[in-house]
Amino acid sequence: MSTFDIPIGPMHPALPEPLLLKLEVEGETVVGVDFDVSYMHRGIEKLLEAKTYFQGLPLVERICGICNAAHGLCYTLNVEKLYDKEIPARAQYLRLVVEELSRIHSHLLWLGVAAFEIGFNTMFMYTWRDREAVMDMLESITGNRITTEYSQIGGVRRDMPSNLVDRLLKTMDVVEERTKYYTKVALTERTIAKRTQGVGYLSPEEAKATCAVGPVLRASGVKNDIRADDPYAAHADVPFNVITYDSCDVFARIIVRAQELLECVSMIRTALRHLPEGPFRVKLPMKPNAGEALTRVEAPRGELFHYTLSDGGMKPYRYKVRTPTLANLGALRAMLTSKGRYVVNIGDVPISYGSIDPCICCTARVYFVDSRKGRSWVWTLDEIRERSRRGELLP
Amino acid sequence: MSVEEETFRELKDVFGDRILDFKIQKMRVYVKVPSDTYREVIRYLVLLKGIYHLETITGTEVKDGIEIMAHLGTGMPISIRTTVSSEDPRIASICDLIPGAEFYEREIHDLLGVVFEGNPNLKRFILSGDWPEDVHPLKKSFESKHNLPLREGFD
Amino acid sequence: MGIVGWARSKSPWIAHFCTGSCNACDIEILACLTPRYDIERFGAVLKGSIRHADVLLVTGPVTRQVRDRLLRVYEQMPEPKYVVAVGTCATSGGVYRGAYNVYPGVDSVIPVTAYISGCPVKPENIINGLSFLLKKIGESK
Amino acid sequence: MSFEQYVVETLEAIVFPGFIFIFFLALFYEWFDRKLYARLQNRVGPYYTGFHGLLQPLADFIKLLSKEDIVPDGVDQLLFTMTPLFTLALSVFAAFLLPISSTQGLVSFDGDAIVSVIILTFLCITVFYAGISTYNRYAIIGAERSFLQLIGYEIPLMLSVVGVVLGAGSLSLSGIVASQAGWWHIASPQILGFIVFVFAAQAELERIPFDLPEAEQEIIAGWNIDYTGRRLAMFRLARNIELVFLCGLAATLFLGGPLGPTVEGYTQIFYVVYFVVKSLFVLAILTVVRALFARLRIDQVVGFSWRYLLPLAIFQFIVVRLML
Repeated sequence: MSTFDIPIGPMHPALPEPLLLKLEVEGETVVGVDFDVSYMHRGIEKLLEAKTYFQGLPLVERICGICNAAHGLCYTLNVEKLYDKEIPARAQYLRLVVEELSRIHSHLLWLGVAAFEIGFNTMFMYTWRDREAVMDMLESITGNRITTEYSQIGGVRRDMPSNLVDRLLKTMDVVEERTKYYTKVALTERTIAKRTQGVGYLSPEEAKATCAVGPVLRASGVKNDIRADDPYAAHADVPFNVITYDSCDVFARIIVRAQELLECVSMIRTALRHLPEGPFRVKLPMKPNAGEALTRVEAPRGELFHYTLSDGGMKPYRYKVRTPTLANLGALRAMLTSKGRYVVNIGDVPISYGSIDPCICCTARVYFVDSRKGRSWVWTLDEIRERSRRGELLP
Repeated sequence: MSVEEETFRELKDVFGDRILDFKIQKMRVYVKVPSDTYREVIRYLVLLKGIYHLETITGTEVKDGIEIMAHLGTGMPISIRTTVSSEDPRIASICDLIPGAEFYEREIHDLLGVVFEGNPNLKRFILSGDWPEDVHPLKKSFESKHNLPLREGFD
Repeated sequence: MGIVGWARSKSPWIAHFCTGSCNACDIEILACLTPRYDIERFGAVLKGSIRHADVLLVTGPVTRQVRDRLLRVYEQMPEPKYVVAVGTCATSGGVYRGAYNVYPGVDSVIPVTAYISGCPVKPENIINGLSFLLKKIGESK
Repeated sequence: MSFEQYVVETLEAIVFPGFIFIFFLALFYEWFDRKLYARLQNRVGPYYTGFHGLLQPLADFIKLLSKEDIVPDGVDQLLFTMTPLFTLALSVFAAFLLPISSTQGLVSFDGDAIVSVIILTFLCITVFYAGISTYNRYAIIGAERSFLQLIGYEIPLMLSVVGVVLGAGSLSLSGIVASQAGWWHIASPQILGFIVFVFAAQAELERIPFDLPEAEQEIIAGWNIDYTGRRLAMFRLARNIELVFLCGLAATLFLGGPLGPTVEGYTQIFYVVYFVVKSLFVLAILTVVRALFARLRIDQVVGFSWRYLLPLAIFQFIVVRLML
């Protein structure tokens, strides 16, 4: 049997979040998975050590293009802990509003790309058209559609005038109504349900063991949300309920993300109603005092972790960032290994891979090792997706 | 006695003087232990206290070696730090206690060269395929300016 | 201009290639397809296979590992081919310039026809850059 | 045959209801399809080439002709060069069968209804050979898929056509058109056959619910992944002409082809107008179907055809049989 190798680069019409998975296969079922994320490594932590704290913010915002408000917020909260100065309440509220807005845009984007992935182009067009309303609001509030850099060290960059507040409330009504429509479509549309139920199963115990985070964990029935457990910014005083769903599969993740959108809308409304007066920014010196700080923020994809060690200088001695998708890799592995009754067909790999909404690196190839026959071959993700359709998976 | 002091008090009773020093911030507990009891403390926290979530493992090159810090817990993270000599950086892996730790350990192995004994596959995780084995970018000695010669284009 | 120049400038088929970018520019390129910006008005269609494409949109600084693939993709494209470096990262390495693992921009690996800067590049910029490129394609024949 | 009749016949074959007319009709249909699809998705669609993007398909065609023609090595030379020609020739021949400017097509003989369906199967075979010849992993998968899909929709397509032939009592398209003078087939229980025909046409043309051989997200471009330049232009033109043919065939079988109330002197013009309007109506249905559904998996496609299309076609066949 000749090895079956496809040297195809990371080209993909849809938005690929490529990741080299090495699957161990026994015949049809997948028994082991390994990952290679080396394609995306840009050496950000090394760069951060060469920049001062204030210069580091633009770089941190560009770690992930979709959930950058979360990265910026986590970075500023982290550095402010070194100063231990009081940050005005208005700034905390405005940070919360922009963070929730970027969560809405990220979840809407994911709904569109998931539909695009299964060939449902019309839903992709509709969700992304409605997302434009949110992008306009982000642009008018922060000045840029995506890399907003709205939260600065010491507060926020701009104040939010009252006319923007009214426009934002109007946009929220539109988003709420459209999200209800999309949730109804996701629930009733037979083809979506047919392609996602029972696929990518992750039991609550496994989710906990592999330290999964965010919607993936909450879709397995585990109630864990940093905004509730360890509230930051203004989350302590803006009530919201943590959405969980217990069917532990790709379908549950769709529902969790759709209903989280509604939570974001209600949070933004309450935050805007109680927006406190006062300054929106405090001037902080260039050099923070020595020490270390650790902050966690609930990014759209899960719990984001920043840690810094400062020796009193302008530049951080060490800055560690752990993105949520890296944590979900373990969960993806648990999803893809078949255990006893729950058998993972190679065909389920692409759908469950898409369901953790990965956002890291560049090669969608899967490296097969058939432990029994000692053969190995490489297929791209699209190849598996297609072969799974055809039901014939072994060369 | 806030929650932080309480948890630290429990750790202190169990491990006594093996806890070298500690630091308590709002909702945060840092505990420094020698490298051989690092795994014991984590096993105690995971098995007896039922803490299942490992945030991440941070590796930093400090004056007297490489400091490994594991952050555990969901609501209030407890950080267990230990230092390892930089000539022969070896430490016990915690993969069997928490399966999720494998990627973090492999990342530190790539970037700082720390060997985690017991990690199931301590292969290359984050650096690119043709990166030389012994060069670890996060070490202070590694200057990011004169980095490895990038192959020139249009060859 | 000629009939061939007119045809080439009126139907630029696009292929998109992400070489280590932070995905902000990628989703802005995808946003161009959606109803509000809709580059299909110019006849631009996002093609999957690189053989069908005329314009290659490259986003992101070329990381060390992805460099060979970018070269291979460039060689597979049929002539006349145009490469557009989308975003500041593709133009000059952007925020990641000087990192130990990143090439400073796409033109250090393959010849680039047009640069669209911006971090992330707004859909309006992409359409603006595209229209300049189309004018250039039309006249070049 | 006298000389000028010979000239008229060649002119008819080349210009009027022949190749040139079919060529521009095919481009118009592609424009109509893209525009309606974009409109359904709240988009504008091609706009700046010609009036409202009318010349967009022409621009695509000419651009593709002027592109470099890559023949990847390790490709089966014969098949790689011949399949585009076969596909184009087949679809043009099929288009000649349609009664456009008169109640009978350019090429009209007894039994051409069955021949038209056989040509559809040949087109599927050329797609298979196009995919196989490039030895590209994705192209091979695309080719296998087109065959698997063929198994699914082939029998229902045949049955729906046979139902119409039974209803009209004649094997030739002109006979079928004549039988619909008073009463279009769509009004009778033949409408079940129309529904089956529409879905089978969508599968034959490999469009969204059944576009597995060219699924962009899954196998990047399916069987035509390695074709560039002239070959790709020919494939796309053949695909468009096939679109004209299938819509025309649906119009002829179920909607009475070129028939309709006509003014005395200009019957031919009215024939053409009715034919185009009716086939555009069928095209609109195909585009709406394309915009509404997500892509089915291959096992679902075959399942759908055997579980729904086939019983419907058989039921329609029985009903027509009883009505005779």
